[in-house]
Amino acid sequence: MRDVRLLDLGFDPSLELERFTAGHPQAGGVVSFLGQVRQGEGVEALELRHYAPLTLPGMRALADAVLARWALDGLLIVHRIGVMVPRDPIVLVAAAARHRRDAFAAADFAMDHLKSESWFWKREKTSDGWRWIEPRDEDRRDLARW
Amino acid sequence: MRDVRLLDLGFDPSLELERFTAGHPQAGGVVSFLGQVRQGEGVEALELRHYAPLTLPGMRALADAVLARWALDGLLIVHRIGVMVPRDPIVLVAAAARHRRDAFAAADFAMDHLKSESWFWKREKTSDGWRWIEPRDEDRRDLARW
Amino acid sequence: MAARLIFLGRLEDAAGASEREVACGPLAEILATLDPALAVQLLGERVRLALNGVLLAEAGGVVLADDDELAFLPPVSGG
Amino acid sequence: MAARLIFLGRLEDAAGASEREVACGPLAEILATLDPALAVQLLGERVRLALNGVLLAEAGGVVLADDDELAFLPPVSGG
Repeated sequence: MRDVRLLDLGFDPSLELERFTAGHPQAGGVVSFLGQVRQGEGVEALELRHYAPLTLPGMRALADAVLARWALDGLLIVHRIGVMVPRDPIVLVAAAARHRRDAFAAADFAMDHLKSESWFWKREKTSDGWRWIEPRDEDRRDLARW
Repeated sequence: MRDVRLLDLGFDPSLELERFTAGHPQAGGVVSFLGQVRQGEGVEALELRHYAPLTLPGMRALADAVLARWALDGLLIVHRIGVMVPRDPIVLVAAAARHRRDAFAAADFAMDHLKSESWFWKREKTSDGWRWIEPRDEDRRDLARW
Repeated sequence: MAARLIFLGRLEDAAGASEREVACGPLAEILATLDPALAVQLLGERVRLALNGVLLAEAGGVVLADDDELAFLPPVSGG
Repeated sequence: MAARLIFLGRLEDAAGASEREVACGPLAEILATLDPALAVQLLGERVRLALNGVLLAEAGGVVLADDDELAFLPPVSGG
């Protein structure tokens, strides 16, 4: 029902999604979000750091909140940490539900909260070297929608 | 950019999604919706009929409307017709975008319109035989959101 | 000199076939040759018509010529 | 008798390391032993503190005992 993982090595999002979908044959629909490292804006690498005592427990609490709010058959949250390069998957969220609307809302909500409230710190490497990424106003606005 | 297909044979949604994602490396996020034939409610088979002169042109027009409304890197719509059994994929919609919010809204909008305005007629087979599925009020309400 | 009527969804069950060849002419005259119970369903207010793949705004005044295809489209199934 | 300070995100750059061992005692006294520029950043109003994995409502009154771990958490990166 709830599958929440923090991975320090790469993962295969299509395999994860296939397994998740196969595991919920009673669900009519599965909504997923896959975030990947963008290619083509001069970013050579991206690093996500976390704080182990808080990050995974926080993600599990988020999953519980999502499951309490929408009628889901299952929820998957997989998040990378460590150093990634363009095209590497960063995060996969999937929600399986009987009703499409629940799956969309749950995945959308989970992503907004993962992005703005989870304990991840991100830095990017360009030809100028590494630079920490600051919070974005857009993320705070996204969160205010719920 | 726009990939719209009507298939009378089964398809592999995870392979489709993997190719779509790989084809848009500049997109930060991909939102997908996969609809499958539900297992476990006494439905033995589901058949989708269409009217060829209208159905695919209508899906292409929908894709164009979605692309005109949100800033997307790509949009995928794959829809089955014919007879399916539980766990078979029915529809896959995927939207790739630089910004997460655009991808979510585009996929959500596309599904609402596919479900309520596309030229598909559905019947289900249970132990009582085949039965045509009527429109649902819920679909009209979903459409009224946009 | 013949045209085709196409029946979608539950109208196929009502018609007993997915299509039927009919003589050309005004639609009203063609419908008069069909089983009245079927004709009533085909003219239901939620049934849309498409002539040669183009949706019609209304059924009035339709005249079928040779090789025309007129489709009767009940509400789509949704969900 | 030592405790650990943990620096996350940009605070790691400011501290020059991801963690530092410090003597036990009141946080105010520990911070006084650090580079003042670093201490100012650690006390920034948007920096949260977690003591042994538990978020603190405020920094006031924190006293570190042996083996305590105090993490300084700047705003998360989002997007």
